[in-house]
Amino acid sequence: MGLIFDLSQPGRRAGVQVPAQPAEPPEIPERFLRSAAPRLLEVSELDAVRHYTRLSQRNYAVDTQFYPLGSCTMKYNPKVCHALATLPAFLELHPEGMEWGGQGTLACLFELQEWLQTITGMTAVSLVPAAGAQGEFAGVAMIRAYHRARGDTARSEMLVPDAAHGTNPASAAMGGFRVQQIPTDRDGNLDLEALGAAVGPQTAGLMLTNPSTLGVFEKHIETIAAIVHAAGGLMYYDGANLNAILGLVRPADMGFDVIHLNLHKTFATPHGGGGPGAGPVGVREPLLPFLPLPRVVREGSRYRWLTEADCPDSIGRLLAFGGNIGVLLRAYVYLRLLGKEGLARVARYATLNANYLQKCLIEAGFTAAFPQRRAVHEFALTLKRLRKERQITALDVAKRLLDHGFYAPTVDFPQLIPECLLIEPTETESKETLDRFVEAMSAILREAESDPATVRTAPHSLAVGRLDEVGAARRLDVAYRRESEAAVPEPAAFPGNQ
Amino acid sequence: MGLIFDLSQPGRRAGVQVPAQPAEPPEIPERFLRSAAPRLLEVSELDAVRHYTRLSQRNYAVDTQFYPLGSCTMKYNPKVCHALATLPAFLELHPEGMEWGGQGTLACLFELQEWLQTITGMTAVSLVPAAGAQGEFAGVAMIRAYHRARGDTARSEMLVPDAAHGTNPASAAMGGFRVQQIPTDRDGNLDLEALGAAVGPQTAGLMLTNPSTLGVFEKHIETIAAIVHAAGGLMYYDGANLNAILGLVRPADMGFDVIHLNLHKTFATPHGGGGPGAGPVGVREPLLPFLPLPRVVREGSRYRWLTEADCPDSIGRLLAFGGNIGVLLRAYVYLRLLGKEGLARVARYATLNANYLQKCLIEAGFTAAFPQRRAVHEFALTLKRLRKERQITALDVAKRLLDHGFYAPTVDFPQLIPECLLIEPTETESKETLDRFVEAMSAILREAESDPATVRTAPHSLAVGRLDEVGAARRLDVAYRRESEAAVPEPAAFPGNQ
Amino acid sequence: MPFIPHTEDETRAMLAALGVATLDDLFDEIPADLRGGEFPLPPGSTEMEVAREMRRLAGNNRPLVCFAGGGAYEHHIPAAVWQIAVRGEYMSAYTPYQAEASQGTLQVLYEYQSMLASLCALEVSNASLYDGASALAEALLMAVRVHRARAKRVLLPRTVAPGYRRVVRTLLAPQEVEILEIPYDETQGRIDPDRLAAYEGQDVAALVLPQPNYFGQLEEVDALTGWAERQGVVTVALVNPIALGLLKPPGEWGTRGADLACGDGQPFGIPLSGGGPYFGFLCCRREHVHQLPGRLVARTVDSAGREGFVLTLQAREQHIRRGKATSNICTNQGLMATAATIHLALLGPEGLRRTALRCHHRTRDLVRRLVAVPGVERVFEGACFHEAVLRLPRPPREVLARLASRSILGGIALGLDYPELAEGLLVCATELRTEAELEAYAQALNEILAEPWA
Amino acid sequence: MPFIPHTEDETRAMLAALGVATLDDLFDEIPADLRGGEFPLPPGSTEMEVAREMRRLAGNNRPLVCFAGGGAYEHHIPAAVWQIAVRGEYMSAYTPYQAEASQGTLQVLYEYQSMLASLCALEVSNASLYDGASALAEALLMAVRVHRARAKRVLLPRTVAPGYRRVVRTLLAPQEVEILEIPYDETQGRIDPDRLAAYEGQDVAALVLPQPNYFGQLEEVDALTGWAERQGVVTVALVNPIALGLLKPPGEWGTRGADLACGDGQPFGIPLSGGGPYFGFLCCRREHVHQLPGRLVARTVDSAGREGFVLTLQAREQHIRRGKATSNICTNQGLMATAATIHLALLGPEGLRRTALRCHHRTRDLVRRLVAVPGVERVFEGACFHEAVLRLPRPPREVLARLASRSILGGIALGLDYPELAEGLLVCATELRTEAELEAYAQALNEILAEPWA
Ligand SMILES: Cc1ncc(COP(=O)(O)O)c(C=O)c1O
Ligand SMILES: Cc1ncc(COP(=O)(O)O)c(C=O)c1O
Repeated sequence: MGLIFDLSQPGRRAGVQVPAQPAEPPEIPERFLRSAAPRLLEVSELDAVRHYTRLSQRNYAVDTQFYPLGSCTMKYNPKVCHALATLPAFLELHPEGMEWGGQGTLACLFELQEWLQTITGMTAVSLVPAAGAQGEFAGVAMIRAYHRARGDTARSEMLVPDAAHGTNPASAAMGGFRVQQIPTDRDGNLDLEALGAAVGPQTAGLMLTNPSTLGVFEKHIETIAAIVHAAGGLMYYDGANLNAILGLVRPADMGFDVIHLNLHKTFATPHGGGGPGAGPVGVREPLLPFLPLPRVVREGSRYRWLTEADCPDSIGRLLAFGGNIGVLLRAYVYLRLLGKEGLARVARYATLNANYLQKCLIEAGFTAAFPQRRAVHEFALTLKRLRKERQITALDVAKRLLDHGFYAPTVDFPQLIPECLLIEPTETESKETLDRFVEAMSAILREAESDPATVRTAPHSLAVGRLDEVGAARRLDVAYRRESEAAVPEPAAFPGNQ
Repeated sequence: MGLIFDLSQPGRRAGVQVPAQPAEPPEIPERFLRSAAPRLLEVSELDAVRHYTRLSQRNYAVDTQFYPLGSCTMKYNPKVCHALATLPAFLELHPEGMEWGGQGTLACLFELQEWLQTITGMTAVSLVPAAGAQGEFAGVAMIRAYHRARGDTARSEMLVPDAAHGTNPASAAMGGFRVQQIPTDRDGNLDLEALGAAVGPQTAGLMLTNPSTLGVFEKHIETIAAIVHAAGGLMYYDGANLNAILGLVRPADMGFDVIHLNLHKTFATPHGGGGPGAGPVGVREPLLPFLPLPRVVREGSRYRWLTEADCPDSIGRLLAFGGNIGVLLRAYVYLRLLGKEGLARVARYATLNANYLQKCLIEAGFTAAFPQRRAVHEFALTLKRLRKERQITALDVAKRLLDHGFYAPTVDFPQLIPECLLIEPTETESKETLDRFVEAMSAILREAESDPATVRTAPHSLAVGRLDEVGAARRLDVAYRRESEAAVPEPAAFPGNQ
Repeated sequence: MPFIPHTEDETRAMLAALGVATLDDLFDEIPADLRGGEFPLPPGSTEMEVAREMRRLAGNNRPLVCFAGGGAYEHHIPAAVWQIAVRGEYMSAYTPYQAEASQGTLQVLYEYQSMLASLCALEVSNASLYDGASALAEALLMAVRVHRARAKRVLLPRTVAPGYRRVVRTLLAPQEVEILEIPYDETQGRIDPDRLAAYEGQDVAALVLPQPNYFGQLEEVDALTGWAERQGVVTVALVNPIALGLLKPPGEWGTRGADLACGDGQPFGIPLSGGGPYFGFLCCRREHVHQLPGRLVARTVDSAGREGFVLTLQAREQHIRRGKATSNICTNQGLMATAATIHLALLGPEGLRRTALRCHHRTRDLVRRLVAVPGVERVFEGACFHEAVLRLPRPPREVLARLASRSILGGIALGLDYPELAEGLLVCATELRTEAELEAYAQALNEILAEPWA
Repeated sequence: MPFIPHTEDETRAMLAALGVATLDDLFDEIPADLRGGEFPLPPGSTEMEVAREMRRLAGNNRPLVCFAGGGAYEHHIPAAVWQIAVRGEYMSAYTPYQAEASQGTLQVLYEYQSMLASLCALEVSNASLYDGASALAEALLMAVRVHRARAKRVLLPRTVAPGYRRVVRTLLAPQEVEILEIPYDETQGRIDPDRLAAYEGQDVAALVLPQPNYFGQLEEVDALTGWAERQGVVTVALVNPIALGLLKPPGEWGTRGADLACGDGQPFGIPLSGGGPYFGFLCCRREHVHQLPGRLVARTVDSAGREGFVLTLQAREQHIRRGKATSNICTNQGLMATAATIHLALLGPEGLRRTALRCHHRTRDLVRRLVAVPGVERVFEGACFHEAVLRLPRPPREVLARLASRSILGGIALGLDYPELAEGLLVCATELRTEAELEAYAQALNEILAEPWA
């Protein structure tokens, strides 16, 4: 498919979108003005509709394919959450008019705060972070603020498992910490000895995902929390994997002091091809003063945003306004649908699906990274044997899956598992879909024997074949530039066209 | 792709759509009740969403492809018409509550009636017919009622050109008339001599499309109207081709007494893969009493439906309620966008596109059915030479066009043109698209020489190849039946699933 | 230029290619005296301006809590239904003439046909008609065609919706089919099967059986169908599709089942919209398929044996058979059928059954509350589905107007169509109505009836 | 079970395959004392019930005619934008890690990058950040990284939105970047270029230039950029993207152009939504691309030479570089960027220019009407774009409250953030506001100011 720019013609317009030619010039001195119209594209409304409709068909998505992308919880995004979160009364609301015009929205946000507190066992929640990583930043910033408030300025180091998601160390670094990596033991648990050796007066805290990114539950979580706390550090919970224990285990009960959640994972808000998400943070009592702003409070029957005046010790603001409210409303609707009894069901069936799928794939001849462990809501395969014997990588298998009509699992993460496929089916997929996936994986395994080159060069049935990433970075074409930049012509008198 | 039924599992449910199990049985005697649950399908919400989303991708449509389907005016359906016609206030309105709750809707419908009167030059319009064919029925029924009201019961015959759309004779027959076919002359005009010979005291009227279905303007329209009127017959206008003369010529000025319009053609309402459409009818003064009900009147600042009490001579009702209101609102929005000055522009550019495309295709080696005539908003090619020399039919070329990413023109209609392709580009397509279409047609012409078998067996690049229509009619599988009809199981106590 | 992509340069180039100077030159075959009329519409507006104006007009509609049925019912519509149905690929496609490039629409319609046929317990469903009323008229015309003697007389009970009976009259009149109206039993509000004896040997082609009928009452469909079977009369079932979640399907009525079943599909996911677009359905036995009006989709295979779908038996239709077709219908209500298909897939049999049951119970509760209002009573005895007729001590139209000013649409006044029920009000409560809304209605009615009346 | 497809038979079969008896057995590795907390949420509801409840809550919001800007603007959004952007294929896809199965999202983002870069007259745009404020903070961190001496001091004028300055402080604090606030000229409401001399030789890495600034006033960007160029200070342009339809783009400021340009993309097709989701954009010169935070899409070819798109320079990002990445950002605001791309395609350069001009004129008209109200006057001289600061004779917060009770959102009170502007009100009128609405505002203000005040 061509680019939208290829459809552009000087003077073409989506007529009804263009206001009438203004009668007067701007009351702005020449020096502030553009000398030429911006070099955008000029297309008709049908051009744009057709182009972007057809482009969309070039995506795999949850709405069209099984999407077992590990660590991403690509569950069904209920259509009703979208429909209700986009009621006009929610959309047509200026952030500066919330106090007078937004009581309905604020009521939803307040209740969502409360529910997330309940679910996590935390004392208070701020909904503002725009995604998981921003939640992490807020979390580490709060840890920093907490230690400083106690006058303890020596705690400059953040502990992060080697299996952690990349955002964890990146957020710690943005939060001004040195990152100390803690190794994983052969059962997929944190190496307790290494942890014991690493903690000290310099330790600000430990960032942990549990269940971990390796697809297992960190068994020694209580011991770990005790070690970190004893050293004066705080426990940070990366909630990306909450789906595995939703409604069963509260992060607070595991000893965590600060958490973030990924509403665009556990709470079924759509990922949008890369966001927007929402990464609310929660804290225990001692960190409450530091929560990022704004938060919603109820005062009598009215709601309002808390500001700097209410919370002078807050780490401050992360966004200009109150967060990704549209995403938060979707999560709110989702929780209303699930209700109390629906929470644990999510965890149970997500776990059932993952364990069943792992079991079937092992029987089909694949190697689990931690066969000795119960899988949680996801599990890791290691394809190192395939790599060794057939020079077929995890990436090759992933690409070949695309030909079978499945999106691929997460590839090569966590990095410490060689040739890793991290597979997360989620609770919204049926047994039949899992069985079909097993069939496809088995077929690829057979093909690796019979015709390895086909696997190595996959995909073969999509609009494009394997794309050249190295060349992309070398040539670096990241923006279209027109060969000759045609100027916008002046409107002229024209035959038959009043 | 499998059928949705293949995804069904007894006991599976789209949970949030199913109300809680009612506590009480129905207060209905046993003999009225079903003995078993209906044998529908049982799928999850994700199953349904994924199935119908993916199925949609198997359609060509205006939003994704050029759709030059002659006689169907497949122009761009503005998204805003959809958005505004589906404002909740328009949707949440019971037909029996219109008087109190529907003043806004009625105001739109009233103004649409007025505008369609203006556009067609008719005295009054009823918006009620659900599609063109229902409009035709209403039209012929009014003609019947008109003659009877004058005490003239001898007029039992309706004249219809041989090139007419199939609905014309079918509607005439449903309206209780004998159909008398009038031949076309070699220039694509109605054979005046034959017409003169056919009219008489038995003539109820003549049904005519102008521009005709042959893609030319009926030059002798004034003479024709004079002949029919002189014989005491009425002139019926099939408005399916109004796009060609919108804002330029009013059907009333051509001598028509009764008309229908196809809002799902000229007025850009979406065709929906087969409807709903809207086929308003308009009449001149003498036929006003017979218009179908209901119509909207304004009384002071309020609007109401006219009923039998107001219009005792009406031919009556065609639908239970007031018509395809959602479609009518879309057309109303479209007309507001176009405005006075936009009407003729539609006709001018639709005509420009058709003439340009015909010209280019003739230059590419195709044969126009009426090369001596100006094309209107559409034109006919005849592929009889290809048929004779290469055994390639119009249908083969149409199917091969699908492989080039274009929907096909209308095939084998009008039937009197051998191996006909009726091509209607509409005004919303760009010159570039037309040029690409010419390239594809030229490529097919070359391929007809170099590799005729490939053309004859097209399409080759779609999800299915040429489908067996004869076998379909012979085997006649028009409804899925389950091999074994599994009963819906009773809910049972279940481990871990509170 | 709204929706026209041509740049001035392109227009010039195209005109040049055609050898003409102006766009108007392209209309030189049109007699000059026909051109140049005036078209005094308002000037065109931008999308922004039209959106503002339409929001203003929409604001002139007033939301009313709906207790009206009578052929159009307010039901829950899952959000997924229309988010999918409005996808451009469904919405902006034509009737699927080129099957290979229309498999989406065709397969949906095949699935639709399967679901509707299965619900009615008949073998065949067409791919939709305009609405329930026109579907009934088409069914009766079809009944005349399939009747062994092609008798031109049909029995139309007065318990069929008045609006439907009017449409039947309009559409059957030109074909000179005689319509005999059957009275109803004044206590039961339904056809008395014993009274049908009067029509025996009367050269009758068809008997219409509404279930539930317009009054919400249940007809003795087994006995009635049995009578029709014995008389060789074609039984045309007119059914509410939601009710089929609970009630015996037409294919199981009597001993052989009804011959045809039709109705309005609006309750399956279609918004009220002031009356349309809805869609009609029509099901029949396999043996009558060649007389079926409307589109029909069949499953078949392609040259490589892959499964696919096509329009079939087109020789029934106007574009092939012209004046001899089974109907003049061409464009039908395809997108509505698409929405209904998705709706049914989401509801499933259990969802449908429970929805039907909820409507039934809600209406029972409503009637209980309303008859507790002094002077209000139920008119008919016997079982009803989700509508019922009440007698009011004040003129129903006037009561409705007063209820409307309290934002309640209280039902449908029956007096205009049934002079003998001048005090009659037809009420309905679907699964959407809450206890609080029922209570509010009862209270409002109580107050209104207690007001001074001129 | 909401959204869980398992039938009881299937669950049993799956448990059997795993050799466990119950679902809870699957959690046997979790210490028992951690399990079994209470989760006192309300019980689950059906879609129908939740829809009713959400409509009630939405009804607690109150529509106000919007004259507020300050970083979020109510503009016309073509209906096509969101009808396409919400298609399941865009909405329910993840970040496009598997490029071959994500060409839709990737190509849209490439087109987005192209449009934004072209608008800013810079060479590179990333694929979105969270919002304008965090984009500014990221831009400043990037500026420090690209500054030749990696100086840890940045100049942040007080004419930058207070909310943005707060976010900058939050995000820069841990990195110990010092923020120097530059005062504004009290007559002109903009930075006085002559006053910058004070910062020369101060080890400054970056200068932020808002255009228009928070007060709506236009900064002397050429002179200011010129100063930064001479000082080797990185210029960070903070721009309103609608204004770019009219105003000189950052890439053309001064002699070399600004180095970085950022801002909030909300005005491009994103609904106000009470404050989010919006999206941030960040553009830079080619030479600085390796320091750019966030996703970046490149055009490339596949094995057969067909054009395609991939995420590129991922070594800048957290999932590769971890603690050494240019930012921690992972999920961004992709769907918003998708909507903005469609929006821009529909607007085109002329639509953008005229929209900008309309906003400019509307605000001028608004100011004219409001300063005609006794006691109201404009605070600053000089050109503004589509916002302006007025001085009110009564406390602005109280005036706003009274306007709100007349369904008008009259602007933003400046006193909290600018104590010296305690009487200041920031007003804005976009192309959506009508003459009648301007008039209604003026009249309401007139009446309110004439009311008795405590
Ligand atoms: C374990 C884990 N932590 C953190 C994140 C970051 O979340 P986000 O992408 O919302 O910033 C992710 C996302 O992939 C993750 O999987
Ligand atoms: C010339 C002509 N007349 C009538 C019709 C019938 O219109 P409808 O399909 O809306 O019933 C059509 C539709 O294709 C047509 O092209």
